[in-house]
Amino acid sequence: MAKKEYAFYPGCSSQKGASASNYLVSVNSMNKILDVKMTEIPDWNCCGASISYAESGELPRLAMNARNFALSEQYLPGQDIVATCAACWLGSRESKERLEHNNVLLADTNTALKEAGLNLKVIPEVRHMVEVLIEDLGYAELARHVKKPLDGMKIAGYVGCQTNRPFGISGESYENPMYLDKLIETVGAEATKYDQKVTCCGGALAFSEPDKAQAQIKDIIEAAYDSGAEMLVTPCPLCQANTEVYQGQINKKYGTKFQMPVLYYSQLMTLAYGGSAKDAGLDGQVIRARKMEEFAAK
Amino acid sequence: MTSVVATNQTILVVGGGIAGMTAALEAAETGKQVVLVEKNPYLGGRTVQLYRYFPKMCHPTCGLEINLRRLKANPRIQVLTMAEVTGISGGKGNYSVNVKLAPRFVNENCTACGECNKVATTEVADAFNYNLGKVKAAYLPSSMAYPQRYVIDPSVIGTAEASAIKAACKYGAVDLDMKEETVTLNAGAIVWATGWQPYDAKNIQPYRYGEFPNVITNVEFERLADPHGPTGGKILRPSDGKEAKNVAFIQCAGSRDENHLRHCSRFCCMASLKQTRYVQEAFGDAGKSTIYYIDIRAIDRFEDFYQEVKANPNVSFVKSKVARISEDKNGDPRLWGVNTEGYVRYSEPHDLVVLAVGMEPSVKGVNIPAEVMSDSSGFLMADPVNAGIFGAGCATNALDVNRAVQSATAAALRAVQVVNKVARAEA
Amino acid sequence: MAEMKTAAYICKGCELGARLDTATLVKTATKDGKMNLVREHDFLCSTDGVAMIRNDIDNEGVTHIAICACSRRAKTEAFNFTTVAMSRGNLREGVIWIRPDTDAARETTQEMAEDYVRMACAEVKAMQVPAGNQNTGTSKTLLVVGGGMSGMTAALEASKTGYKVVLIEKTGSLGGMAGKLWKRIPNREPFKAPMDSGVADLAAQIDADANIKVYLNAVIAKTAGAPGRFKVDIAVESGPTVTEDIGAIIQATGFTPYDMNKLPNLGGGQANVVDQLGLEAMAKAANGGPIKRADGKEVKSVVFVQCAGQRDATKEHLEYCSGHCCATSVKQAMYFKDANPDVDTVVLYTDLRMPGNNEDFYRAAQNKGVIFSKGEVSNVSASGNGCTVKFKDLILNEETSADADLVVLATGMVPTTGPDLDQLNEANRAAEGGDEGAKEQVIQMMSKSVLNLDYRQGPDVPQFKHGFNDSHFICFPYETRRTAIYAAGPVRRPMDIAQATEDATGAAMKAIQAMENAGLGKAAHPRSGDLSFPTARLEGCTQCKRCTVECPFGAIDEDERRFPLFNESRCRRCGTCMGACPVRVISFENYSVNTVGAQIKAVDIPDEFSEKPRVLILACENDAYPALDMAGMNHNEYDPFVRVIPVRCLGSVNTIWITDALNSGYDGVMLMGCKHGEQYQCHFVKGSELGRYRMSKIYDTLKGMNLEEERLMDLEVAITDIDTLPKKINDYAARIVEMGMSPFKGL
Amino acid sequence: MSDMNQQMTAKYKNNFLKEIEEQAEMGDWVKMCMQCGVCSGSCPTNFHSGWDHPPQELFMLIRAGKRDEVLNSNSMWNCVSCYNCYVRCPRKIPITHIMHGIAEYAYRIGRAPKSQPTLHLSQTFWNNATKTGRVNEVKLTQTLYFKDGIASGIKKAMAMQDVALGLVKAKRLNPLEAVGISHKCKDIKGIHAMLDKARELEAKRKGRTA
Repeated sequence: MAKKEYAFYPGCSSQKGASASNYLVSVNSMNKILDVKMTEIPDWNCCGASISYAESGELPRLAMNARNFALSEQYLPGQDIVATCAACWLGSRESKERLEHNNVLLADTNTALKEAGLNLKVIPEVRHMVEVLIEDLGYAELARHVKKPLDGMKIAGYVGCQTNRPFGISGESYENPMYLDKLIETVGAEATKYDQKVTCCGGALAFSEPDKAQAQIKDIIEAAYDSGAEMLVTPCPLCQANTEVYQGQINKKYGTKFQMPVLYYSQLMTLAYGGSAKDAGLDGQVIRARKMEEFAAK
Repeated sequence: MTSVVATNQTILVVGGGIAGMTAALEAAETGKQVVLVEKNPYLGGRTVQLYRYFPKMCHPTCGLEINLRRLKANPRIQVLTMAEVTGISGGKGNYSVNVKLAPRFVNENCTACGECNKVATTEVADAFNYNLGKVKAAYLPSSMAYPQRYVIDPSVIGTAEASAIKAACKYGAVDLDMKEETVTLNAGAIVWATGWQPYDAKNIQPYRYGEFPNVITNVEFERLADPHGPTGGKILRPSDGKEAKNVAFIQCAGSRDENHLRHCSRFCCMASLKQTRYVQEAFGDAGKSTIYYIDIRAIDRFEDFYQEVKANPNVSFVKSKVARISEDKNGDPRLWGVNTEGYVRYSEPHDLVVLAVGMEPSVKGVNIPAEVMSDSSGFLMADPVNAGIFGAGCATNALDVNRAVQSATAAALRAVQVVNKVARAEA
Repeated sequence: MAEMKTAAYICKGCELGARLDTATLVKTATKDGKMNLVREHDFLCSTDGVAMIRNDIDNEGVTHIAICACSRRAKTEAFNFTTVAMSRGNLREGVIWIRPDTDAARETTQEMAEDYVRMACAEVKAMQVPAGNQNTGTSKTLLVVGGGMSGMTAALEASKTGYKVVLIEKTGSLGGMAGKLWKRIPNREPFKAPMDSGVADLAAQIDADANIKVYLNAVIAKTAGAPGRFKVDIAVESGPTVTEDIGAIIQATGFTPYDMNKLPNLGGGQANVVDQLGLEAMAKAANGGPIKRADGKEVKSVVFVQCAGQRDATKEHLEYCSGHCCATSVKQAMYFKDANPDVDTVVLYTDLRMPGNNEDFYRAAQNKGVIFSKGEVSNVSASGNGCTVKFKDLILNEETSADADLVVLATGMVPTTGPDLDQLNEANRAAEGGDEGAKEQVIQMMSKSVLNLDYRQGPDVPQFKHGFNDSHFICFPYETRRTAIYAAGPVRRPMDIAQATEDATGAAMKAIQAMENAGLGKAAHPRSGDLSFPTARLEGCTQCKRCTVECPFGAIDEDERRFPLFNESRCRRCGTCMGACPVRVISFENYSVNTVGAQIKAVDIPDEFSEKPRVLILACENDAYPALDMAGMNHNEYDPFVRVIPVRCLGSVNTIWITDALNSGYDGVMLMGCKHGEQYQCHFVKGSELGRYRMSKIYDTLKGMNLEEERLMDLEVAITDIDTLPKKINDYAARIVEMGMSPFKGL
Repeated sequence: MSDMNQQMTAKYKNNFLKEIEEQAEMGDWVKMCMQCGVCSGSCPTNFHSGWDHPPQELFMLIRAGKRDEVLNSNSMWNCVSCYNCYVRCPRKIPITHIMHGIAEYAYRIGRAPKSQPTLHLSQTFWNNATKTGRVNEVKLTQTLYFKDGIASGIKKAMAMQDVALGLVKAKRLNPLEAVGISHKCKDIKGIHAMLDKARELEAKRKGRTA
């Protein structure tokens, strides 16, 4: 396979010491094994996420994303931008669409960019890490590298919203996307069937309206347990954080006994590819994934 | 080789559903030569797969019987079944048409005595029942099938079973060497009456058709209710054969939706209203129906029917496009949504969900000449300039049976106008 | 015509040979059937078998053939001998397929077969090949009544097909309602804006068309005759009455809007409240500019009230929906928006009904800023310099109101049909009884007549639901109860212009077909092409008028001597007259009191000790007989003691058949006919109803004969009763056995 | 801005609809709604605790001219950006964005409900993110918890303690960020200039004072 290079947009949460730092660790290990080269976009900035809508307004948010595009094109011309965070991916892709379909917005955005000494001509493709794995490498290639299949493990693939709607992974359905299940099976584990696969984790409301968000999280974890899953796997930092870190509070509120580890697909793959617990960033779990740690130790 | 007598004064009718049969009969009964081409082994199209018609609750085969009698009595119509038009050349007043004939493996000697069926062992999907059941590989599609002639499924050709089937026929009606053939025929005018197909409900993701066994379509429900259907007319749900006494009907399943069919399919509201009667018929007051709708389109005197159903305490109406369906542990489909009349949230389990899927014109995959125009939904539009090919029935618009026949009668005249012109020119 | 030579053919195919003693059947046909020629064949429908029959006809002079093989519904292509009289003895679907193949059953099965052979022989001997209508009209001119969209379309389409047309319009110009429109609902892509009505263009085409003769300010004074030979008197305002020879008629007399003055609570009659037609006038006056009210004020806000006086469950106003009004209001809202986007336009509806691609038209209106609200309007009242519309917003679930400079009421379509015939007949009866008020009423009703038909049964086409001249048949929208007279457009059913155009074209097709077939003496639907027609031996007629009254198609008048006067080309060959005739003087060449009577007599009636009852079944050939046939195809067994005779319609059943049967020792008689009543399924409209009515009279006769009422059983049968019918037959047979044998055997 | 609030709207007239079309992101789609309700039924928060007005009802209110009811509503603030409504809408209306757009507009003209938690989060997040170009999660959390003053802040912080601690243990919450040692963009100046310009242009386009 000809080595393909990508402009990497890690996003705020993936940074060292941030809430998804373990995601980044595992992605790096995974890509090393898969020989995927990603170069961080110099001086990238926050995408604004969906939640900033009230304060940001439209143009400022577009400008933020446009800045990343411009930087990417300037320093890594011709490369697709790859985001690991669902929100970053969605924010950027949405901005790309709007700018490409609205000349007024594009013109205004460029006027604003000028203030930062930048200019936007071409907008690069914006893709999620998962797209690169599925479309550029393919399941066969991903399977090829499996050294230690995760035999007998039962995992619920939790897709959530923003890698799935409104854009989604091409060829997948909004209501029952299969790509995550396929990834799970590619590394030898069993993807359990449950009906909360694409239920929202509450997103930003986890902060502002914890009760509403936690009610949704409860449904998700419960369904995952009912399906016989031992852990959850997601492609999205916010989904990961929300479904993992609030389990304690939910247990208090609802008297449940949730203790379900929530991992990233990249952690699974790193482990199946023979990576160590450290490579997979297992030390970054709030709810320890003991079974995985043991597996890694084997 | 099948021989067809046709000239540039012949009218070719493509599609042997009620629209096509009507166009053919009206033209022939006005003294015109007609060739009627149908892709199924039998005539009647989708109407014969319906249990009852709205609003009279009468049976489609009743009208079919009359039309078949008209057909049998009329020497001017030649019928080609298992036939599809593959190409048209020439122009108004002088078309040359290629018709591909699939082998039936049974010739006109067939007396429909059924001996072949007795020895057949293989079972194949029963297309007549939307594959809800199975039939033997030597079968008569239905008791009303015309031509009244058995069909042998290609899947058994070349097997010992086929030889057994051949041996069982005392009349040399089974011809295993039949091959696909293409005949070219002449026509002055063409009536295009290829009808419609139910929109593929699999595309409507939130309703999980194909994943949840108890989510079915309105056309399938017709077969469930029909005493001659796969369940002998018992309304049993697919997952566990339980009687479906609490049935939900979801309107605009695919219609009026820019993600699917942009047009309104017109017939689905009346079809669902009618189908609530099936539920009532089967279970009396124990049968409950709920119709989830955006607008009830019971146009003109059909309103009477709507009012009757509305007055039935066992039928309820919810103004809501159902957001999604989930499945309870006992197999009940659960409907989620909001009744927009005053914002009432619901999460309602039902025994069975019937998706009122819409109408898609069946004009795909057929080589119709460029001069035929179609609208944004794919329905054929009259072409004022080159008109020598005329749409009829549901190939031209989302129509109910009554209006499809009306449209076909009009199409017949347009075709007659063309061949009369040819005749005058040649006289 | 050559002398009669009869032949019977016994088929041995399809197991007939194995299940039946065909040699005996041959004897039966020869001895009892008295056929001149009797042949067996192993496979009668084969090329060889058919050739054999053909040869007998061509070279042996055979004129009458009885085919004893499968059902008359099977193998019709093979057994297609149009030059001779033919009967079909149904030994397959009617005998071996409905009986078990057991030793026990063999005897009764054989008896059944023998009877059917006898019956086929008896029937064919009583038949003749129809000679064709002697009294055919030859006019191929189409009369179109009404010069609106439907009428103009019908006229032009007929002319394009090569026929002459007479078009009469009661006003001074062509165009009708469509002519009053500013623009029409689009009928082709893109469905986004109102388009030109095209009326002017059609009118111009008609003026330029030499085939079309137009009478303006004209009405029909009288329509006499029959298809192919109508004589129509046309009264032209301030001119002499003209008479035209006409072949067929299309009634396209359209509609009038429901009178909004009947809707005071919706502001009907108030200033600043108009109906849709009223708004069209305002739009025409505005000619694309801002629309102004009667008082000259430019309309800045307008509310459209849908279903005004329609879909009325209280039945005080119109019960039906007129179909076009939603799209029409959308169109009219666009009039405002296109002229000035700042005009506030609100459409208040309960169900927005815009089928097909009208959905796009709806979207386009929303895109132009038309506000749609699901609301139930309770009241429209004058307020300030405009109106206040009180309504319940069903989405926001609250009583509310909206102010507007103008309110448009979407009132419905009222068809322009003539008087309702039933009411008229009632009034006539009362008038004959000397009721002065009734006489007045009759005159008043007759003044409304559109066609002024000189028919025994009244001046216009019978009306269907809600006063429309529609067909009751879903499969046959152009079914008409007055042969060769077709309704088209909103007079037939509420519809918009697009549908009316289609409808008129279809009606033209049917009318042209009717003229052609009238010329050939052929029947119209449903017995299309039937050449037989009824004749009456007037010397036997008692002038009881039953035939003239009962004919569902008004085919029979009375001549000056008060004898029935048959108008064959109006006749649909159902035989209701034949069934009605108490003295049995009416018959068809191939269907008569004899063709059926002979079959009844031909059946062998075992004596009362045989424990072999006989039950006669008279089955309607349209639904009941096919149902029995399919029961056979599915091998659903039924009682061997029944003998089935198909009839054209229950209406053609003459009571003599029943009394004869019972007199000659049948133990029971079953009548199988189509559903009657409001949701009737009878293909001859009233046939099954009349038949049943007559039968109800027989019960007295039964009493007179000391027979139980159950000896006569009337069964309503649908074509789908394939599985249930055999059971019903068996139950009845069992009941007969309980009752015991008829005392009339062997008398 | 104040003039915006003086707006008088009449029932079932276009003026409020027009206002939304001009001022709210994607507001020109509101008129296309056909009241099927698929959006309302698709909203996850809607099924855990009802909204005052689900999207389709909000759109009807706008068309009915109920300005106060719409702008003062907390409904838009319930949106979790899950895009279920967006992908299911039969009219392809970008409902999620309209929710955000209406919320943003209500906030701009001072109509947002007092101390709307999600609004506060939105403000905090954006200011936090744009201050250095990247999000400082600790500061973000702190600001959020202490928005209602120390007392309740501590209570919330205590309530969330286990959560925070868990993250810290997992090295996914870096206390050092609190004292400013955190990720930031190099060209912060440029970013701020860019954003000022963007705000100015947007205000101009919408006829508002930035």
